[in-house]
Amino acid sequence: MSHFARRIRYVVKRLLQAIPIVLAIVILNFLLLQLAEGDAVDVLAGEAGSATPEYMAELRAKFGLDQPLPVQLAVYLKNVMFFDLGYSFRHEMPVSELILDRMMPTLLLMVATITLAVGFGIFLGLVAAMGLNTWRDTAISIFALITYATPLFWVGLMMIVVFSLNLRWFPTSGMENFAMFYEGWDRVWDIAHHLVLPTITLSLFYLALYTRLMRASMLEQAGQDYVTTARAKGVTENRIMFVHVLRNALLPVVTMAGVQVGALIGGSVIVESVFAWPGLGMLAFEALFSRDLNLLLGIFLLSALLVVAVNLVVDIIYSTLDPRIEVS
Amino acid sequence: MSLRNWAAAALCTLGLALGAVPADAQKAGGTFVYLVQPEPPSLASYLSTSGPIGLVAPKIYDGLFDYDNDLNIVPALAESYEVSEDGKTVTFNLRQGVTWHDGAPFTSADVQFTVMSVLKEVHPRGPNSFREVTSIDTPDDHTAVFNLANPAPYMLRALSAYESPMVPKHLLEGTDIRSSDLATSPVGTGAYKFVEWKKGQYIRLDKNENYWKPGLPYIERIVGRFIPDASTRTAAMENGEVMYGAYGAIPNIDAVRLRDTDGFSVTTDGYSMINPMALIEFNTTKAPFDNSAIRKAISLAIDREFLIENIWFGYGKPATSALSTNFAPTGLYKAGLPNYAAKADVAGAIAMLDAAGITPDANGIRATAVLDLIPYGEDWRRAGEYMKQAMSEIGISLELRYEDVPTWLKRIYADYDFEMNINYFYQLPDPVLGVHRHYGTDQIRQGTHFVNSSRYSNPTLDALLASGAQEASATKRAEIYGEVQDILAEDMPVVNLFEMQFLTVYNEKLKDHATSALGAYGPFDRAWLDE
Amino acid sequence: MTRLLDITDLHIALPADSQRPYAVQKMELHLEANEILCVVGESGSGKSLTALAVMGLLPKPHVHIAKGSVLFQGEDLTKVSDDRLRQIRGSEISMIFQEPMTALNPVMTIGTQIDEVFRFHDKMPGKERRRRALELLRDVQLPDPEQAIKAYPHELSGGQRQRAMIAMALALDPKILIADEPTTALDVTTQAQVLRLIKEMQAAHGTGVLFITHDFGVVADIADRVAVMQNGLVVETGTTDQVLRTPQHPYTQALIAAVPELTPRPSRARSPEIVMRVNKLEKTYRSGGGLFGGKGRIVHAANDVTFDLARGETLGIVGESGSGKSTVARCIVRLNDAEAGEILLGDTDLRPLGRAAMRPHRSKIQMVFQDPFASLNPRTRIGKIIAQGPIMYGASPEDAKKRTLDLLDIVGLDPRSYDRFPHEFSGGQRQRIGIARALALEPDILVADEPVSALDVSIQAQILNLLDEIRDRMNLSMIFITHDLRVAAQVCDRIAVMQRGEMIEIGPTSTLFASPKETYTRELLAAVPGKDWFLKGSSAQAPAT
Amino acid sequence: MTFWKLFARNRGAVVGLAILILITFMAATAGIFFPEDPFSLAGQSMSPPGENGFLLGSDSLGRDVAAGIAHGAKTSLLIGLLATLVAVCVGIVMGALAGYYGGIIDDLLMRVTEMFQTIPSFIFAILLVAIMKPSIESIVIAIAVVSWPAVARLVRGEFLSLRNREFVQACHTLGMSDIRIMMGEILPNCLSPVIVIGSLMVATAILIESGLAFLGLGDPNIMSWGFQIGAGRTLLRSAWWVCTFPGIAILLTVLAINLVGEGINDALNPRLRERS
Repeated sequence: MSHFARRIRYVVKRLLQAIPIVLAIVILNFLLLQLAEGDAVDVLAGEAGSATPEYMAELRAKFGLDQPLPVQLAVYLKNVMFFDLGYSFRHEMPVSELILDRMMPTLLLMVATITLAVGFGIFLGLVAAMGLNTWRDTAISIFALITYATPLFWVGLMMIVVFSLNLRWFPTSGMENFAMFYEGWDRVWDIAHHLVLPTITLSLFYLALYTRLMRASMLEQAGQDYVTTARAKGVTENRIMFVHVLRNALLPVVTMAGVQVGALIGGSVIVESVFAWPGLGMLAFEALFSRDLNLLLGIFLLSALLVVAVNLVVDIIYSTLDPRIEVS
Repeated sequence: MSLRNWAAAALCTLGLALGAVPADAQKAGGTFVYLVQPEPPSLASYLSTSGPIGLVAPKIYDGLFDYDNDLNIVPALAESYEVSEDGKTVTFNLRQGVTWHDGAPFTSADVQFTVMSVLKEVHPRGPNSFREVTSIDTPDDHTAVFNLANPAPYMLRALSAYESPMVPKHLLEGTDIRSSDLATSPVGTGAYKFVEWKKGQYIRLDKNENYWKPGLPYIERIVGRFIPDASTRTAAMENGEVMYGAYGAIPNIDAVRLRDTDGFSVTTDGYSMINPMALIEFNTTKAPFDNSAIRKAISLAIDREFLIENIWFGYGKPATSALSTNFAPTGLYKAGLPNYAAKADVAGAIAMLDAAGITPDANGIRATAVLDLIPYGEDWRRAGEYMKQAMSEIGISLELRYEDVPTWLKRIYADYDFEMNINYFYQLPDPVLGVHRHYGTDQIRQGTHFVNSSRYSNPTLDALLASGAQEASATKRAEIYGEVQDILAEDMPVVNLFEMQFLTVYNEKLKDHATSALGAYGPFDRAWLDE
Repeated sequence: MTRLLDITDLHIALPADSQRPYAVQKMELHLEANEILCVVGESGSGKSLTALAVMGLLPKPHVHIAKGSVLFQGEDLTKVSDDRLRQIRGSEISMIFQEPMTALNPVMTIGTQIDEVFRFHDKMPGKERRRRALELLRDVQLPDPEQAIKAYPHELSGGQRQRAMIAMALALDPKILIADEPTTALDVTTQAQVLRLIKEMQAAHGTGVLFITHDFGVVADIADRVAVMQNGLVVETGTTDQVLRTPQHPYTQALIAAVPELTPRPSRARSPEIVMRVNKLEKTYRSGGGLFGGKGRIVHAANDVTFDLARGETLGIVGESGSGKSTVARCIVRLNDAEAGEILLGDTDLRPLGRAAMRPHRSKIQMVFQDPFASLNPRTRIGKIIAQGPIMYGASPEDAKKRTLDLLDIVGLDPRSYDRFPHEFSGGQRQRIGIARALALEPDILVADEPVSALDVSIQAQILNLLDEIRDRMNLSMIFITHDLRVAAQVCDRIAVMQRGEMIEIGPTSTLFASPKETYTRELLAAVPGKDWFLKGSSAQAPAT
Repeated sequence: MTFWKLFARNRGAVVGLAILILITFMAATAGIFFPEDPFSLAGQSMSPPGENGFLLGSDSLGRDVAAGIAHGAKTSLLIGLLATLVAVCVGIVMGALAGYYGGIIDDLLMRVTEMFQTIPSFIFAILLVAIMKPSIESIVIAIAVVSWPAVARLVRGEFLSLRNREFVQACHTLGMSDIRIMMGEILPNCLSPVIVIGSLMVATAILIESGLAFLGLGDPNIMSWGFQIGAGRTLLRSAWWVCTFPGIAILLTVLAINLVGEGINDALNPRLRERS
């Protein structure tokens, strides 16, 4: 079997393996949400101001909320099998449309954050490890710890106060300038401009993790036998650090980045809220409080798939970084 | 003043309003970005009175009337109206040449359909506002005749674009009105046309070039933005990214700060149709709150000024009756009632409790209860925390409960599983519309939100409310409601806390936005940007 | 003429909180071109640090040269700049290590790693470098150099990796090759090949080799001169013949005496009582596969293994790594479940027994493990480690304690050990504790899985003696798993040879040694390091006991 | 070298421990220094620090921020510790069973663990608190539910490597029961990484609590730092002290716990890899 075919087979296998997990997540959350008091109709009626019990019963029938629980679940699962995520009770739109709409901003924020956190974390970890126990090392450690320990929303609000209000470098919130509705490259630039503050805020939290991981990993790898071998060969210290050690030290960082993706979708609720970033986290948050069952389940389902996909990508990256790992 | 005369006076005002020509200073064009908080579930203002819908929909739909800041009727889709001698027939003369955004003409059939098939059927308050309407005749395309079972003077206050939007018959007839696409892509006759709704980000409306008011609107485009975090909303306002925020979009504390900042202003205008009142509901069917003495004692022990000063930062008026002082001009409000303390009267409250035999136990506790907090913002949590402290002064030990919206709604209005609940109600321009629902026995409707969840029932009061609703004479009405207020002050089924004053914070570049009694729920057709 | 390498008065300082101030003290050593100098010593003697000191690779700042000089062709390596040191390393002096798996960068191809040596010392075009690398790989007799150059370390076998390491070390034809226990991690047949390779390469290039080892067999095979180290001091130097035949220093004498003989022990009469019969034992391992996976690779770890064990005898099972010898041992003590066959203890077949059914039989078969550091729970006191077995089988705590103290005495440990933790003991002592634990349940059969291979040679002899003694005293039968034929010769009455899961030959030790039937057995015997020397030397040297 | 000596070599860890002791002391003595209910309306509202007798100022209702921080320390530490304890216990059980038995049990338990790791954790915590209604218990449970998978994975890994250690096999040959081997032999040997990850989890739990409170999901009856921040966040621009001081309290605590965790890490196992 060719290398490529093996990869494909591996990907398919992993996706198949993910199915039970994703289904279990859906069922678990479905059941959990049944424990919650009130339903989407309560919220809609409450918001509308006033509604008769008859009207509410009618709405429940329309949403299928009057069916017995197992039937509701079975219907939902059946629909999911056919890639139909159902209708959002609240938004009166297909769930898939709503989610896809929010997918781009979420991915944008996620990728930017991971890139920044991992990239900068690797850099800082490297600098710290190379200057072990010097002031640089200490300064980086303290910086990393403080960024981790400062509550996210506080950082976010301070960013807005400093960079938007005082310095006027960046807009306070949103993903685009809604007064202008730019198009083409102007729009790309505009979105990038809006992306800066939320990305920095969110990545500051994760930065600490990668910095410390990278530092520890570098130190551990620097003590390995192959480093002695390389020295014994007369290889320069720079090459030892940047070629031999770095590549091995990256492995746990890559693994961690994969693990983080799941947390990132949910972890960005606060940042999305502070910066009015139209991501999935906020959508899920609102869906939960409006008991928009279909929408919430859809988000869980999709983010689970996203995590699975990202983990797959991480595995493939990992296997190219580490020849010992066979993708099979 | 007889009804007819009153109508004539109204007609006169109509003429004046029509004659008003835009002054030269007004500039056309520009994009106006304002805060819509929270994101509305839909734009179906004919289905829901949800606040955020009100911020957007009246700019798309028109009503038969608009109202100026003194609640005078201003003609909109109806150019004039006449009320018959017996008050049972109201004839509206509709404006000619008005078209829907899709080009179809607006006719009396639309009015008939809207009121009879939509508002009376699916609107939350419509069945109440139009309950006396038995049929609508359409002798021609521009005349709509409302036939009433009884006189309904309050109906004429409920014809704004926010309260009773006129919707297109040709798009709704024959469909399931509750699941029509119109909810997310509205078509109206208003100043602005719906263009796009990006979920989680904004709603965009563009100028209606064929608007029936010549030369209006000035603004080219309106964008309603959704920003979930209050502090960020303030920052966006300061940064000039948004220019207008109403209904508490900017927290009072920040509004107070912005009020003193160059380029920003704060107004309490534009809420007279809403007339909101903060209050505490009790479960009057269960101990300890089945005893009116404890309810009155609580009312006495609350420092209403403290609440207003420290939580709402000075915006609000201590409640002095079950009716808001905003009803004073119509004579319905009665002053000087007992049991409404502006400053806490702890001694009085304790004396009242002692007299009623509600005495403290060894720990000084007279009663314990759970206080539910309305999940509509931080201010209400602060109010709850204050209540807990204030009540401990008179030996009532409170535990606070804060649940999310659906849980809370179900607990209060479906399960009646509560003891004490902080809430606020819109009293609206007439007590029949906003106050009756709180106290009437017929308003004990399990499963219906924002009605009589205290389950207070008093036949005397019911009779008074019924006659008050139909009484045409202003003086008689005032008498009836005076009695109502006396009874409520004595029984105190609900402790009214204070008359809320919502704030609108705006960038001073925005001009002429507060031309309507509806304020933020208004059409914004005459607003312009001085840039 | 200046010497190739001249070490004078070398002191290597250890960190302040170490057991002794200097790892190496007052060292005087020299190496000539075209000679192999073996530095022999037990663990902790300072031999490896000496090698690192020459390379300038001491883990500074904790460990550093305190005093003395290391002259390489007259140039003091302790004084030259880092840059100069780097120049010398890899081109003039190069080094190979014990564990080629960890000594090679796992994420770089062999080719790249060899290439680095050229790149950092010589300016030559890429093509030329590649050609040279291929040539080197051919020189070290790696099969298919074209493949090997693209391979990652994990894709090669242990011996191949070490060959690649040698290729790398010899790339620039260095004047000195330092080899730090280069064959210790290898199987005995591979070890013989690698030793031969080093010797050939050394001869061909006239290299001076500083060869560090703990194994006198290897010394005998390869060394021109020998230096013996003990606790950081060089206690004796001389030619191989001198040192091995007429050791002067008592330590050297003791060490040589402790080297196990390849001469089989005198045979004893075999008891007619058979305590255990193993019949057609089968065990396979599957790798890969899983819930959705296809079929994985299948390895026969035990294939049709049949033998019996008489009372009081010691059966050796000998083989190289992967031969299945440990699997058989573990199946017998039921740590692994065999798939087919019989394990008859008396009349009971242990193989199909479930956990509960097995329990009463557990005490009959006990095991001694290889790694004295891993086999004792670091968080449990010695007393408990030994006593918990009897207590589980119903002994009262007092009886168990008494028995434990007895056992400590039997295995030669102080009774005060009872309340101590494992880390307070040396490797040999721990192995004694392990034996005491196994004996606590008064087993009939003791399975010892490589019990001495992690120990220094002098300790090895003591433990082997102890096992012998206990077997006789308690009339135990013993299954002794080892890779080392010399050890097997010392303790085993009979020996079974395993290869790829099959027991290819079994017989009395003396018979097997004198006339091995199978080729593989002959190869194994031939590969024993120092065999020739020790066989011919055995007459001159008194037996170790 | 003793644990303490090793620990004390890390200067940051000693500083962290000192801060932590101080905070614990503050929590323990809150009732002495601030005998009043921290919710009590103690005086002039919105007093800046140092004015009107408020050391760290007062909030919009005139509550003493300093009293809130002192009393809130108790809650925040309690939530951190309890949530961690629950998570660690669940994680140990799951990880131990999976790592020890391997095979189908491992597969099954690890799928469950994976499932919990695949759900966006913060959203899940919000969901749990919303369903169970905001209270100390529900917050503790929610944090524990989203935190245990990390422990389970760690413990599983340790068990996987330890179960084939010779001392464990020796116990098998003695016929020791599985429970005893797991709890008595293996577990004590993998406690050090669990302690390290646990210490960091306490810090994370405190952060999650404050995040939940920010979103309005705190217990309204109990003073905690999260509560103070939630209550003060809209005042940030007008009365910075109301939520900044509790924020600093959180920062210091989390920082201290992390430093101590690193110190424990260094002391217990100098070469322990970072895990999560």
